[in-house]
Order: sequence, then C-alpha cells, then structure tokens
Amino acid sequence: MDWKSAFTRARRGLREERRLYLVAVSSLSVAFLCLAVALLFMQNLGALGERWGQSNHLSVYLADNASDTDVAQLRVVLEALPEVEQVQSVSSEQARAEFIAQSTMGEELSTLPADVFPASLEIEVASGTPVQRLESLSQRLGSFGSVAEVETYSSFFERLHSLLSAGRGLAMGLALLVSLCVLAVVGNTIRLAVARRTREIEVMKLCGATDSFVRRPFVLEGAFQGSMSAFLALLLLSAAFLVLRERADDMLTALMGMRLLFLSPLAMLGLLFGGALAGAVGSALSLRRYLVV
Amino acid sequence: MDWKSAFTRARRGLREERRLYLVAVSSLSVAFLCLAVALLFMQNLGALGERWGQSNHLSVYLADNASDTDVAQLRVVLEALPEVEQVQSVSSEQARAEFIAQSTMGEELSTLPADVFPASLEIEVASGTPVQRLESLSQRLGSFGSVAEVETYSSFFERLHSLLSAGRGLAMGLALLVSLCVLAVVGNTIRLAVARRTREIEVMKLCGATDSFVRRPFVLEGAFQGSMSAFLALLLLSAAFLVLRERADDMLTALMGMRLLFLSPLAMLGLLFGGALAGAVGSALSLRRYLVV
Amino acid sequence: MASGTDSGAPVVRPFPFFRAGVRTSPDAGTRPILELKGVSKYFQRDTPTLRGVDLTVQRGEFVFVTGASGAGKSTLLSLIYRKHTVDDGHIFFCGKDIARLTSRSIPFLRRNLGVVFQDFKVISHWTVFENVAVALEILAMPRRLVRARVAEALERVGLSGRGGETTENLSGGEQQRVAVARAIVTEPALILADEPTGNLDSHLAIDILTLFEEINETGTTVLFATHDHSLIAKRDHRLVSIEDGRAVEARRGLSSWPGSGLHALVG
Amino acid sequence: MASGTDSGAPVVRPFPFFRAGVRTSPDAGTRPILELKGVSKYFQRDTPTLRGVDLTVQRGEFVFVTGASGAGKSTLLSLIYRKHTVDDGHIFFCGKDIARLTSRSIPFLRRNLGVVFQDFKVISHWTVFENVAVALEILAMPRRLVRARVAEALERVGLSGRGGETTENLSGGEQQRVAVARAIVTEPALILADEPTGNLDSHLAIDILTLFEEINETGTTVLFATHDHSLIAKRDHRLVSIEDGRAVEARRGLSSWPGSGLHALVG
Ligand SMILES: Nc1ncnc2c1ncn2[C@@H]1O[C@H](COP(=O)(O)OP(=O)(O)OP(=O)(O)O)[C@@H](O)[C@H]1O
Ligand SMILES: Nc1ncnc2c1ncn2[C@@H]1O[C@H](COP(=O)(O)OP(=O)(O)OP(=O)(O)O)[C@@H](O)[C@H]1O
Ligand SMILES: [Mg+2]
Ligand SMILES: [Mg+2]
Repeated sequence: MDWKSAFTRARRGLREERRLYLVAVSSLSVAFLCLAVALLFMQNLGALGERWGQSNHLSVYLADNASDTDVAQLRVVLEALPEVEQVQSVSSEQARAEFIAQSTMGEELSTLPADVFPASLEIEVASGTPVQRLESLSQRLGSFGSVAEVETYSSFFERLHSLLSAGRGLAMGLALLVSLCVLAVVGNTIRLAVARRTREIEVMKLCGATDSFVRRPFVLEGAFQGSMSAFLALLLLSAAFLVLRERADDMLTALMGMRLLFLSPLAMLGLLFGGALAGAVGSALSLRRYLVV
Repeated sequence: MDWKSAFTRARRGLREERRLYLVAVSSLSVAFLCLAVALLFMQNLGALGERWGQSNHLSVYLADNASDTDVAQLRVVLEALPEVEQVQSVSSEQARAEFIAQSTMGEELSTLPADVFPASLEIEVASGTPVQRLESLSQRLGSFGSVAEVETYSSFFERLHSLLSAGRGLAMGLALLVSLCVLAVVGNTIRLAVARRTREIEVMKLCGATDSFVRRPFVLEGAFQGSMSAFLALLLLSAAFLVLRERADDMLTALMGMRLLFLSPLAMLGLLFGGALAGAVGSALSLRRYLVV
Repeated sequence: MASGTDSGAPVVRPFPFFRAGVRTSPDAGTRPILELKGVSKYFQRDTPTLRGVDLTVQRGEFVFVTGASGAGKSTLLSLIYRKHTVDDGHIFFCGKDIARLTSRSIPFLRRNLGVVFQDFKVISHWTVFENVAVALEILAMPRRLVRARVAEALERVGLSGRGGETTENLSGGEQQRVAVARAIVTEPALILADEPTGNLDSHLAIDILTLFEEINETGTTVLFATHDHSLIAKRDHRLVSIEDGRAVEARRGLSSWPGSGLHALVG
Repeated sequence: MASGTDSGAPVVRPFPFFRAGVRTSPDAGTRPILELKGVSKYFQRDTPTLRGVDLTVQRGEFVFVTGASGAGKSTLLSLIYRKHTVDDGHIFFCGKDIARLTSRSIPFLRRNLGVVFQDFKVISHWTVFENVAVALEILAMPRRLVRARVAEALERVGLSGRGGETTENLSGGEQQRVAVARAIVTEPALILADEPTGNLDSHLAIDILTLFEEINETGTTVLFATHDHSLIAKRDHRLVSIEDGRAVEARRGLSSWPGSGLHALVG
C-alpha cells in the first residue's frame, strides 16, 4: 500500500523521539550483546568439540616379544581396513623421548630406560566412525599375539564429550533465555515509545486511518531499532573480540588447541535480521491495545 | 518533609502504571542478572586464585649420596627459618608411589624402579612470603652438599597466576560494563516512565508544588524498582545456581578443585542497595528536565 | 475547497462511502443522511445518558444541537463517529446501520465525516500544517494537492501563513480553529462540530459559523453542537435540544428555551 | 470555604506569601495586589504579543480581561503565574517583583494563586476528587481537611457526589468545572480564570461567574479572561481589553467595543 508515507512518518517519529530511541537502542544493544556472546560461546564450543571429540585415535601397544615381521603384517592388515586412515609405528625410544618432552618433570625422568615404554602403532580412524565399530576393532586386535594392549581412549573422550556437551547445553540455554529477554525488551521499549504517542494514534484513527496505516511507521521504526541494536552489538563484540585476540590469543590457543573463532557471517546476518524481525513483531504486538479507538 | 504523602503517591503511581513497571522490572532484572553472574565469576575466580596461586611450596630434591644425618640437619635448619611453616620428607619409594598414583599411565610405569625418583623434602612456606625471598632461599639451599636441586615451581605458578588474573580482569571489566549498562537502563526506563506522566508533573508544578514534592514519589518508585529487579535477579541466579550444583557439581569440583561458591551475603546486600540507589539516582536525574515548568 | 466556490449544488464526494466493495442501499440518494432510531447509551447502569433519541437529518441540513452541560451532546456525536457504540436502537448513515459496522469498516465511515472535537485533539508537538494535513494523508492524497488544500483550509479559518508554527504555541482559539480546519479540509459529507466556537470571541464565532454555513451550502450536512445561545439566536437553523436523554425539536426562539434545572445552583 | 460564609470582610490567607522567611514590603497591605508596568512579551522577535502593558489591580477587585483570539490574554495571565517570564517591564505581586523570583520561590508564589487554565489541565486518568485534592496535598493539608474542602468545592461548581468518577469520562463542561474547583479550593489571594466558562451553557456560565463574584466578596481578587460578551454585558465589573499588545480600559458598554479587525474574514 502506501509505504512512502509510512517511511516519511517513521522518519519523523525517529527524529522527534530521537532521545527516546537512542536510549532504547542502547538498552537493546546490551541484550543483543549478551545474545551474541552466547552465540560466540556456542560456536567456539562446537568447533572445540569437533576438534577434540572427533579425533578417533587408537594406540596398539605391541608385546615386548613381537617380531618386526609380526608388526609389519599387523600394519598391512590394519591399513586394509576401511575405517583406518593412517598407521604410524612408534618405537620404544620414540615413545620415551615423546613422554619426556611432554612431561613437566622431564629432567628427573631422563634416566628412565627406554624399555619402560612399549612400542606402539598409532592409528588414525576415519572421523565419523561409530564407537561400537572402534570397540569391535580393538577387541579383534587384542586377539593378535603380537599385541599387548589396545587403548581406545574411550573413557577420556567420553569425559571430554560430556564436558563439551554440558557447556554447549549451557550456552544454548543462555541463548534461549537471552532471546526471550530480547523479545521482551524490544516489546517493552516499543510499547513505551508507543505509549508516548497514544494521542497521535487516537487522532489518526478518529480521522479515519486504518489500523495498518497507523501501524506501519511504528513497525518500520521497530525494525530499524532492532537491526540498529543488533548492528551496534556486533560492532561492540567484534571490537572486544579483536582486543581479546590481541592480548590473550596465545594463552587461549594454548588452552583450547585452536584459535578463537568469530561469529560466522550467517550468524551475524541472522542476528541483524532477527533483530529487525523482533523489533517489527514486538512493535506490532505492543500496538494492538492502542489501536482500539 | 512530607514522606507519607510521597509514599501514598508512589503507591498510586506503581498501581496505575503496574504494567509499565512490570516490564521495566523484567528488563532490569536481566541487567542485574548479568551483573550478578559477573560478580559470581569474580568471586569464584578469586577463591580459585587463593587456593591455587597461594600454595607456596618448595621441593628440595636430595642428592643420591645424602646421608640421613645430613638430611636431619637440613631439616633442623629449614624448620628454624621464619618463612617455613612445615617440612615433610618424602623418600624415593613414596615419590614413586605418588607419581604412579597420579599418572594416567600408571600401569605402564609400574615397572619403574624406585631409585629413578629422588628423595625430597617438601616445604610449606608461610603464605604471603615474597617471591624474592623464596628465590634467595632456594639459592642458599642449593649450596648445601646434600641438596641436588631446589624446585620453586615459580614458572608454573607464574603461568597460573597470569591466567587467573587475566580471568579476574575480564570478569571485572564485564562487571564494570554491566554496571554502566544497569545505570543506563535504569535511567532510561524511569525516564520513559516519567515521560508518560509529564502532564501530572506540569499540573502539580503549576499548582505550586516544590521540585522535591514532585520528585519524591518518583525517587521512591525508582528505588523500589531497582531493588525489586536486583532481588528478582538474585532469586533467578540462586535458582540457576542450585540447578547447576545439582547437575554438574562433581565435574566442576573436579575441574576447579573446590566447590562452587555463591555470592557472599555482603555482595547480595550490595546488589540490593546498589539497585535501590541506582533506581533512585536514575529517577532523580531523569526527572530534571521535566521539572522546568 | 474548490467545490465550494463554483456551485451551490450538492457535490459528489471524492471517496467511497464505507469500505471499497460495500454498496450502500440503492435509494441512499433520497434517504436521510442520518437517522437515529431509539438510540440509548448507558454509561452507568441506572442513569442513561441518552434514552431513546429519535432524530432524522436530511441531506444538506444545518442542525444546531444544544442542551445543558452533561446533557449528552458530545455523547450523541461520538455515537455517530463510532467512538462509542449504541446500547440500544439504531443509527443509519446513508442507510447503513453504524452499529453493525465491522471494526475494519469504521475508518471508511470516518472518512466521510469531519469532526471538530470539543477538546480539539490537535497534536501539540506537530506543526499546524501537519495537524491539518494528517486528515488528507490518511486518504493517500498526493503531497502537492495536500499542500494546496491545507493552505486553503487554514485561510478559511483565519490562520493563513501560520502553518509552520508548533500547535502548542498557539492560543486556545487558534488551536480550535486548527481543529476546524482539519475537519473541513477533506470536504466530508457530514460535519460534526462539537462546540467549535467555545474558545472564540463572538466575532470569530460568527465567522466560523458562517464558514460552516458556506460549506453547508455546497451540500454538506452540518451538526453543530453548542451552548452559545447568542449564536443560536442569530441564525434561523433547525435546533435540536437534548433534554433528559431525549432529542427535542426546539425550533428557534429563545423564549421557549427549556430550563436546565441548574439555576438552583445560583440560589 | 467557611470564610466565605461568615463575613464579607477581607480574610487572612492561611499560608505565607512567597517563601518562608521572605518578608513582603511593610506597606504590602495598602499597595495594589498586582501591578504591571510596561510589560512586554516577545515570542517572535519582530511581532511582540504584549508591548508595554500597564495595569494596576487593587486588592479585592473583579476584573474582566478580554480581547480577540490570539490577542494575548492567556499570555498575560501566564506571566503572572510565572509560566513565562517578561521580556521587558515588571510585574509586582504584593509589592514583590515576580521577574526577580528565584526558581525555588516560584512554588510559593503559585500557592497564592488559583488558576483556571484555558485547556483545563486536569489529569484525565485521575478521579475528580484527586484532581481537586492535589492542590491541597501540595500544601501538606491533613487528609480529613482535604476531604471536607474538596467536597465543598465540588458542591459549589455543581459536581457534588461525583468525586469518585474518572475525569476522562466527564463532559467538557464538567471537566471545566473540575478545573474551577481546583482553583478555588485553596482559597487563594488571587484567582486567574482563563476562559472558565467556554464549555458551559449560558446558565451555568452565569452560575460560575456568580461563584467567582461570591469568592471575590470575601476579599479575593479575580482576573476573569473571557470573550463571552453576553457575560461581560450582564455585569458591571471593570473591563480591560487587550488590543495590539496593550491593555485598554474599556469600561463597560458594548457599544464602545473595539473592533478586532477579524470581520474581514466573513467577507
Ligand atoms: N466514557 C464515559 N464513561 C462514563 N461516563 C461518560 C462517558 N462519556 C460521557 N459520560 C457521561 O455522560 C454525560 C454526558 O456527557 P457529554 O460529554 O455527552 O455531555 P455534553 O452534553 O457534551 O456536555 P458539555 O456541554 O459539558 O460538553 C456526562 O455526565 C458524562 O459524565
Ligand atoms: N509559547 C509560545 N511560543 C510562541 N508563541 C506563543 C506562545 N504562547 C502564545 N504564543 C502566541 O502569542 C499569541 C497570543 O496567545 P494567547 O494564548 O495569549 O492568546 P489569547 O488571547 O489567550 O487567545 P485565545 O482567546 O484564543 O485563547 C498567539 O498568537 C500565540 O500564537
Ligand atoms: Mg460535550
Ligand atoms: Mg487564551
């Protein structure tokens, strides 16, 4: 219908109530910032889970008496399996050197003899292999004579997984909570803004304006506010993100084993459009009771 | 002056604008919730730092050829130092047992001979001892013939400390940011609420009301709103806290080495009174420009 | 108001009655523009404000509506522009029952009415121009035409050249004239003027009355609620008085003026 | 208004003039209550609304203020209750220059005034009682006394028993009478009534005028702005007309009524 006039009136409204909308946008930005932070958490936790939880790794510790041919044969068998991506053999010496390098008490342990550490085959399994498959594989490998023990690290990964999914659940719950809050705050703010203009609405309705004529500029203003707030929140977040990266990236990278990720472009777009939508819907809803004249 | 009438009018205002204040309180609760969460973080990080960062511990590794009398003499000397609180001697056997118990690869290492692990004296230093003092102590100890090496764990604690203080700084910054937001939101909300009642204010002023007569009920309403919001936020937070404790306490205790702490009564009281104060101040400030009639 | 100047014959209104697609009865042209039949309005259960008002207004009539303060003049008008609904009886506007309008049709009813509200209902932080133009913007009239017609309306009420001022800063009488301008600018079929001269001095009151009469001569029906007896006495129009919730024909002559019962106050 | 009933002699006001501790000049009792000397007000730089108004009102006088729409009646009154400040000249109230009041003293000036605003300024979502009582609550009057005096004031304006109704639901004239009740309930030294009968029928208008005259007889000074010539013609009070921004004494007799220049509109 007559969107041009609605635009004109929305602009007039924004200009007249500049102060009001400024404060509204500032409060909304805080809410959106919370939402964006929660999203950021989720994104990084998800990436972390992918990186850590999915590294399907098997260690096949070789018996002390395993001959080189036995080991070579085992390798051939393993490499033929469809799930296995890579097999790497680690000798006792290598294992010892690696252990000492990783340990914080390295120097004290330098006297450890190499034969304390068993030789092993380190196997990379294709990502996405179900856990049961790994279990059956490890059982079958255990029956080989040259194999002393198979370590699937399943208990470690189970713990990590449960930790990560707990974190993800927390972040998700937070995101949901904050979304609800954003909706409420948007609605409230626009309801307050509308409440100041009840007289305008009343006059327009008494002059024969249809509900949609009255509603349209408010909906536009609401959408504008919502997207502006989301935009501001993203701006703030990216600034904070850059500062954080500058100052604490090494530490975080060391802790997480990966660089911090920023929100994906899709998530950012979603925030902007979600903000506009929430603003428009909140505004339309909050208008209802003022339209009865 | 006439606080009774102000109370009556504040009650009337709260009743008339019930809806408005309900939504204002709900938005403010979110802001206070953020603030409380930041405070909770800070509190727990502080406790964590106290627990981990302050354990001033020295390990004096004894030379393989140290005689029992040398060690006993060393103990006497150490125990005479004012900084030293407790000295405990750990034999090679004990060290090996402890190492194996702590290690995740315990079984593999069970064949390690005891003499790989040197005997040591584990020293607890009085908390609050400056780092330089520890360094000089370790140097002097190093010159003893029976001492092979002194471990002050300084690099480990330095890393931990910097991690904790980074976390604390982050939480503090967050708390500051959120405090500012709370002030802004309180001010905005009350400004909006006041804007709906400009006519009342105008009429009262034109009838000869003093500024303080007009201001008082609004200030009371603001204080009420602020403290109600803080109260609601605390209620929500404690509910979330109890749920979290129920479901994830073991994991968190394992991770942190201590139980999660809730906000101290002082912090809670501070939040409530801070909320009331912020509400009152925000309301008084936002009234100013409407009092010019 | 170009139509006002070129002929005295009834004009065709520029926008449809009621909602697009809703046809009025075929004999709408010959029927009275407004018919109230047994209209009652109860704001309080036991004391009705209006009880059984019967009133027929023909196309092109000019009717004074009078009555004591609180008699129900404003209420009667508000029933016609559907601010309130009747509790009993029917109001026919161009043959359509207003009480039966859906809420989606109400705007299309109001576009055929020009209402001067007793409390003006001007937006104080808008300019004079914006306050008058809003009635035309609602009709989606092009900007250029809006400017021309608003300027014309402002001139007719004696406010030409003051379109840019903030309405808040106008005097009481000037604000009232803005309200009059907004009511006449759309060239409605029926004008409901509720005390449109209450804040005007007698000269200006007669000017505004004359303005309404001029518009009336182009075929517009006018209901003019007032308690200014000196104004009523000056003109020879039909006079309806609201007494005890009923409409009484009180054809001119103030000698036959019905007492309001409020004299007792003076003692 | 107990004081109104027991004697016609000037009464002593129950609350201090201006701020506590500020003494009025010693000859305040004999000096005129209100003196305007060369008062000017420029809303726009080039067209002053008031230019050099000289007006002296003695204690206990009843003065009609009249003038065309937009002449500056409301502006004149608003200068007295310090909504606006004079751009030039002085206004002395009981010998104190209003222009020199600090903003902390303004409330104490206003407590000595009873103002009926042209746009009523009643709070529509308050009850009638609350709207009148607010003037007394500001004076920190005890609750019981407030109830008694509000009831009395409502009775005087013909609204007794309607204190519990929401003001929004009242008719225009009823709202205006609420505004009158609020102005008289504090028994002020000076009443500024801006068009207090604009929404009242002629009988009620005379009732309200009579009410102000009764209050005037107890020693209260009344400035009554109106353009209802029939009302002015009925009484023999001093008449001040505002013309071209100046106050002109136009002692009664409507024959000498100055033209407003707005006749031209009618053509
Ligand atoms: N919305 C409402 N709710 C309750 N009562 C109402 C409402 N509107 C009007 N009234 C009552 O109906 C009566 C008639 O009001 P109305 O406004 O029609 O009077 P009026 O004839 O216009 O009077 P006036 O000349 O003073 O404007 C009044 O007593 C008023 O209190
Ligand atoms: N605050 C203001 N800012 C600018 N102009 C103003 C302001 N207040 C009044 N005016 C102008 O001053 C002039 C006189 O206004 P005022 O209200 O005093 O008139 P009035 O005599 O009361 O008229 P009426 O009888 O219509 O109420 C008007 O033209 C008005 O536009
Ligand atoms: Mg009315
Ligand atoms: Mg005026």
